[in-house]
Amino acid sequence: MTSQTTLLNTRFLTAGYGPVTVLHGIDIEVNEGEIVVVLGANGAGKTTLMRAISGTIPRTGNIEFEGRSIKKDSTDAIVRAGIVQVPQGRGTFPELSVADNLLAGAYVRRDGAKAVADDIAKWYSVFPRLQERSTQRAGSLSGGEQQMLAIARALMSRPKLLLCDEPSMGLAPLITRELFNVIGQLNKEEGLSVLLVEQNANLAMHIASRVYLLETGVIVASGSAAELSADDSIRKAYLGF
Amino acid sequence: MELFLQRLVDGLSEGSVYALIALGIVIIYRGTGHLNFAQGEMALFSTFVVYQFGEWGIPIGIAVIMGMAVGFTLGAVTEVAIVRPISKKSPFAVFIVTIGLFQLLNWVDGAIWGGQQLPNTGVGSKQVRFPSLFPNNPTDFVTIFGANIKIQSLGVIALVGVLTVALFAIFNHTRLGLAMRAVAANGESAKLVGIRTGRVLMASWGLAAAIGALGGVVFAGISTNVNLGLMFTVFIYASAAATLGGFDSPGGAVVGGLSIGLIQNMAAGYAPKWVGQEMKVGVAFLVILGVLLFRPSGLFGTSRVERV
Amino acid sequence: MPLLEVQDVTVRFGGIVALDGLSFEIEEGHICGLIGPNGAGKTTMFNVVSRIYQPTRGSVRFRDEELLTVPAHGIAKLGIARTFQNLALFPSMTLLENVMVGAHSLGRIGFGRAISRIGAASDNRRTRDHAGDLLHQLGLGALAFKAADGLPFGTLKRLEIARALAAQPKFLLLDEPAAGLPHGEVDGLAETIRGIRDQFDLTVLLVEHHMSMVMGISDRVVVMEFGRKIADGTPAEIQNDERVIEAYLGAPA
Amino acid sequence: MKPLFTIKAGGPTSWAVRVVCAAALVYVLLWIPTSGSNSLIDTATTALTLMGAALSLNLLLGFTGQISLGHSAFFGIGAYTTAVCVTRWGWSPLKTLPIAFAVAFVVGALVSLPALRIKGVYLALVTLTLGVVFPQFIKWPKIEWLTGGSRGLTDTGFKFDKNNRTFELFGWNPWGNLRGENVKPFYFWIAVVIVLIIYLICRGLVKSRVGRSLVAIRDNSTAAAVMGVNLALTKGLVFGLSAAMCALPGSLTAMKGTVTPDTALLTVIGSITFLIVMVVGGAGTLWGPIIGAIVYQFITEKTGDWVEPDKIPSLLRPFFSWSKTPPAAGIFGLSLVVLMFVAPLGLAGFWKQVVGRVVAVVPKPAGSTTLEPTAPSDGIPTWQPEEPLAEQ
Repeated sequence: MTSQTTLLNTRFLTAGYGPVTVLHGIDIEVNEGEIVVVLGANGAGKTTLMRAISGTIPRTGNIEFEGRSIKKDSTDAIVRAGIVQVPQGRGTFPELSVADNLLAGAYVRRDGAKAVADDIAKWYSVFPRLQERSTQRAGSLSGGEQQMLAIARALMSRPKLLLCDEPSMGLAPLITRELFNVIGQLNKEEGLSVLLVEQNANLAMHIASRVYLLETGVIVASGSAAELSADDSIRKAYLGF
Repeated sequence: MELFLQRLVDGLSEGSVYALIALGIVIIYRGTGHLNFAQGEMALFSTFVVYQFGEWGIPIGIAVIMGMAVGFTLGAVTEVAIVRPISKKSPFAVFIVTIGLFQLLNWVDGAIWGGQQLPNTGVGSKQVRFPSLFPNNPTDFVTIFGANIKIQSLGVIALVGVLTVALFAIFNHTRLGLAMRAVAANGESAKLVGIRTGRVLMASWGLAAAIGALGGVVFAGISTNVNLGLMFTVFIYASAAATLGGFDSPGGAVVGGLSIGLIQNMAAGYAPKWVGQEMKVGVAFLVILGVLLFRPSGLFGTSRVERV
Repeated sequence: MPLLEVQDVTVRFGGIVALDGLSFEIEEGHICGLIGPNGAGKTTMFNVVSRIYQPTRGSVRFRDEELLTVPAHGIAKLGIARTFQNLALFPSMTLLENVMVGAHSLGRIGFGRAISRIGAASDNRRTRDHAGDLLHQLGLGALAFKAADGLPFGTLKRLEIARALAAQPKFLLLDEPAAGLPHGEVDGLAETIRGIRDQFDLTVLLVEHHMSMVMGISDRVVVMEFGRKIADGTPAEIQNDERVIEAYLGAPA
Repeated sequence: MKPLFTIKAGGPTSWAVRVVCAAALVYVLLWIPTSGSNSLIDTATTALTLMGAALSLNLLLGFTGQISLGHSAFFGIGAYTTAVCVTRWGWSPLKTLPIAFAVAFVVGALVSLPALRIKGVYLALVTLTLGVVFPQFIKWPKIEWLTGGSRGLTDTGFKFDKNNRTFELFGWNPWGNLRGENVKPFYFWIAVVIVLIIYLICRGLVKSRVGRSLVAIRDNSTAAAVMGVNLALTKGLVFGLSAAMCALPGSLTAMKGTVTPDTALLTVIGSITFLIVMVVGGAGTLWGPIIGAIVYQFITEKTGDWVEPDKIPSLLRPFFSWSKTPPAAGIFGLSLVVLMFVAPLGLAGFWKQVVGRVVAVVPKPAGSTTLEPTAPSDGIPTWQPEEPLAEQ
C-alpha cells in the first residue's frame, strides 16, 4: 500500500448548509487505483461529503488532489482537475437526450469531437442499454438506466477520480449488483480510482479496497473491509444497537 | 381572400416580433426561474441606441448589430451585477428589482431621447423616421392573389424566421447551447460536469436582451410611431405567447408568438365591433388566463411535480 | 381501537410509486417510530396524513373518521399537528409569533372581528400567553422576541415542536427532529419528546434516522422500504428482524 | 452596541411617545387645510390618495405575499363606479363609496379565483394584464354608453352651490368654503377619512389572528395550511378586501369632477406607482405606505420642473441637467433596485433599524412566567432563560 501515491486527501474538512454544520472535520485519503467506500446510515453526511469535495457547497479545512490544494477551486476547476461526481439520485438532464447527456459530460474536454465520439462509442459498448436509447430523453429511462447514464456521463470527462453518491439508492438489488460489478471492472481494467459513499454496506464492502465509517458527520472507524466487518461498529452505526 | 392574406401576413409579422421577445423571456426563465419584467424595456433601450447610431450616419445593418451588442452587454451586466446577488435573498426581491429596472430604463430612454414620438410615416417637417431594415415606402409591396403585401412585412417574417433557425441551431448544436440546456434541466448536475453555470446564466440574459434588441428594431420599423410605450404592449403579448407555449419551451415561445399575432389580427379583423383596437389586448389577457386555468404549463411546457 | 389506521395507501408521482399499498396502525398514547432507508416513502406518508398529498388509493382513518375527505386546513382542528423535515417556519416572524400561528386552529377571530376588534385583544393575549408558556417549556423562552430567520438549526427544530404543540394536538407527527443536531443533544431531545408525550397525553409518530433514539423511545417501530411496510413490532423485535437488517445493511453480496 | 434608552411596551413612556406623536399628527392634519396654500392641499390630497391605494396593495402584496400589478384596475373601478352612479343616476358622491367598495370587492374576489391556482410570476402576469386591459375595456365601444369611452365622464363629483351651509367654529374653518369658492380642504378631509378607514382595517387585521395567518401564507403557505389556515378562503377575502379598499381613493378622484380612462393612475402606471410607494416606504409594514406616499409625492413635485437646468439646485445640476424628462421616475426606478440590496423593508424598516440603535423597546412578557424582562446588550429584547440553552 505504501508504494501507492495519494490521489486525494482531506484534512479537517468541515461543511454544512447555512446554520447547520453537517461534517465535523473529516480526514480521508484515496490512493491511486483504489476503491474507497464511505459507509454511513441516512443523515450521516455522506452527500454533504461529496458536495464538499466537489466544491458545490462552502467548506473549510484542507483538500488536496495530486498534492495540490483544491480548497479554493470552483466546481468546474475541480472537474477539470479530474474529480467528477455522480450525484445522488442520478441527476441526469431529464429533458436532454441520452447522447446529449454524454456530450455534456465531455464539456470540459478540449481534445476534439473525434475523441469525444470515440468515448461515447466506448461507453455505449460498456452500457449497451444506453446505445439502444441514445435518442430518448434521459427522463424517460428507468432508474437503473439513469444511474448507468450518470456514471457514463461522469466518465466522459476522463476523470482520475470518480465520486459516486449512493449509486444503489432506489434500485432493485439485482441492478445494484450489476452496477457494482461495472464499477469494480472499471477499477480493475482502467485503473480508475473511485470514492464511493454508500448505505448498502454488504454490497459496497465487497468491492472496497478500504472503508471509512461515517456517523453524524464524524469518521468513527476505518480499515479494510475485512477488518471492519469483523467488529460491531458498522452494525452499531447503522442500527444503533 | 385578399383580406385574409393581408391579415395573415400582418399577424405573422407582428407575431414574429412577439415570438422574439417571448424567446427572450423563455431563455431567462429556463435558466433562472425569473420573469424579467424589464425584457421589453431592455429591448426599447437598444432600439433607441440603434436609432441613435442611425442618426450618426451608421448604415442600419451595422447599427442593428451594434445595437444587439449593446443589448447583450446590458443583459449580461444586469444578470451579474443585479439579479444574481439579489436572487439569493428572495424571488420577491427579484420581482421588485425587475420592476425597478423597467421604470429606470424607460426613464433613461426618455431622459436621453426625449418623450416625444418619432413619427414613422416619413412625412412631417423634420422627416424624422426610424431607420428601417427593409424598403417601406408606400410603393414597396408585392401583389399576391390580389392582396397587397408590404415587402417590409415579408422581410420581418423572413428575418425572424432566419434568426429563429439560427437560435435553435445554437441551442442544439453548440457548446453554449448544450450548456444552456443542461443548466435549464439541472443546475447542480451542470456544475458537476464542469459547466460554469454563472457564465451560462450571464450569457442567457445577454442573448435574451440581444434578440430583444432585434425585436425592438423590427417592431419599430412596422409601427406607425416609436414612443416610450412601444415595447410595453409587445412585452404583454410576448408574455401571453410564452404562457401559451409554456414558459420553459423555446419552440413553444415561437408557436405562441405567431399564434397570438394571428389570433389578434384575425379577431380584430373579423369581429371589429367586438374586438376592435381597444380589446386587442383583451385577447392576450384571455389567452393568459385561459391557459393558466386549463393547461398551467402551456402547450409545450413540462409540468414538474412539486415536492414538499 | 387504534388512533390512526392507515390502510392500503398508494401514492404515485408520474410513473414513480412513492407508497405502495402501505398499511399500519398506531395505538393511542404510543410513540411509534417510522424508519427506513432514504426514499422509502416516510415523508410521503407524513404528507398524506397531513393532507398535502392525495393518495391514488387507500384510506387513512383517525379516531375512526376518514381523513382523506378532510381538507388540509381541517386536520389541525381534528387534533393532528406535525413538524417538517427541512423546516417550514415563518422566517419573518419572531419565535413567539411562529408559535402563535401554531394555535391558529384554536382561535375564533375572523376577518369581521379582526377589523371591528371585538374580542381581538383578549384573543391575542390568550394566544400570546399560551405561546410564551410553550416556548419556555421547550427552553426557547429567551429567544421569544427574536426573528426565526438565521437562528441555529437545532433551535428551529425545537421551535417547530413548540409550534405544533400550540394547536393542542392529540397526535403529533415529528419528521426527523434530530436531523442536524450534534450527537450530544440527541439524548436531550429524546427526553423532551417523551416528556411532552406524557404531559400532553399525546400519540407520536416519529420519523428519524437516529436509530438509537428511535429504539430508545418508541413503543412500536414500523419499518418501510420501497414504499411498503417490511416490518412492524417492538424495538426488540425489530432489532432482530432479518429483513430490517438487510434493508439497512444491504443484501449480502 | 448598547441602545441609549430602554422603554417598556405599554409602559408610561411608550404611552407618552404615542400621545405626542398623535398630537403632532393632528396638528399637521389641521394645519394643512388652513395653511391657505392650495398647492399644498392638492399635494397632500394626492399623497393621501396614493397612501390609500398603497396601503391596500400592501395588505395583499406586503403582508400576504400575493403579487398584484392590477391595482390600478381596482382603483379605476372605484373611480368609474362613483362617476357612473353620479352621472347616470344622480347619486350623492359620498353614497357611492360603499357601492365602489362592494363592486371592487366582488371583482377582486373573482380575480382571486385563478390566484388560488396561479402563483408567483404567473399571478403577476395575470394581474398585470388586468391592469392593461382595464382602461381599454372602458374605451370599448360596446360599453361607451355607460363609461363615456375614451372621452371619459364629466361632472362626476360634488355639486357646490351658493346655498350650501358653511361650518365655522368661531371664524375658524378647516373644511373650506363649500359654496364652490374654496373646496380643496373638503377633498382633503374626505381623503383623510378614507385613508383612516383603510389604515384601521389594515391595522385591525394585521394585529390579529387573521394578520398572523396572512404573514404565514406569505412566509410558507404549506405550513400555514397545516396550522389550519384555509388558504383559498383567506386569499380570496384578502384579494377582495384589498381591491375594495383600493377603490375608495379611486372614488375620491372621481369626486373631484372628471374621470378619463387615460388618467395615469387608472392605467398600469398606477399599479407601478402604488408598488413603488409601497416598496419605498416598506412592504409588509403598517407605516410603510404612509411614509412612502409622502416621500413619493414630495420628490415628484420637487423635481417636476427639473427639465430646465436653471430650476435644478446648483449642487445637483451636473447630475440631472442632461435629462430631457423629470428625474422622479428614474429616481424611483433606481430606488427599487437599490432598496432591495440595502433595505428590503424600505424606509420604515430603515427607520426601525436606526431607532433600534438608540431606543430598545422591551415587549410585554408572554406567558404565565414571572420572570422579569430585561434589556439585553445587543439591542434585541430577550429574557434571561430559566435554564442555559445548549450550545448549538
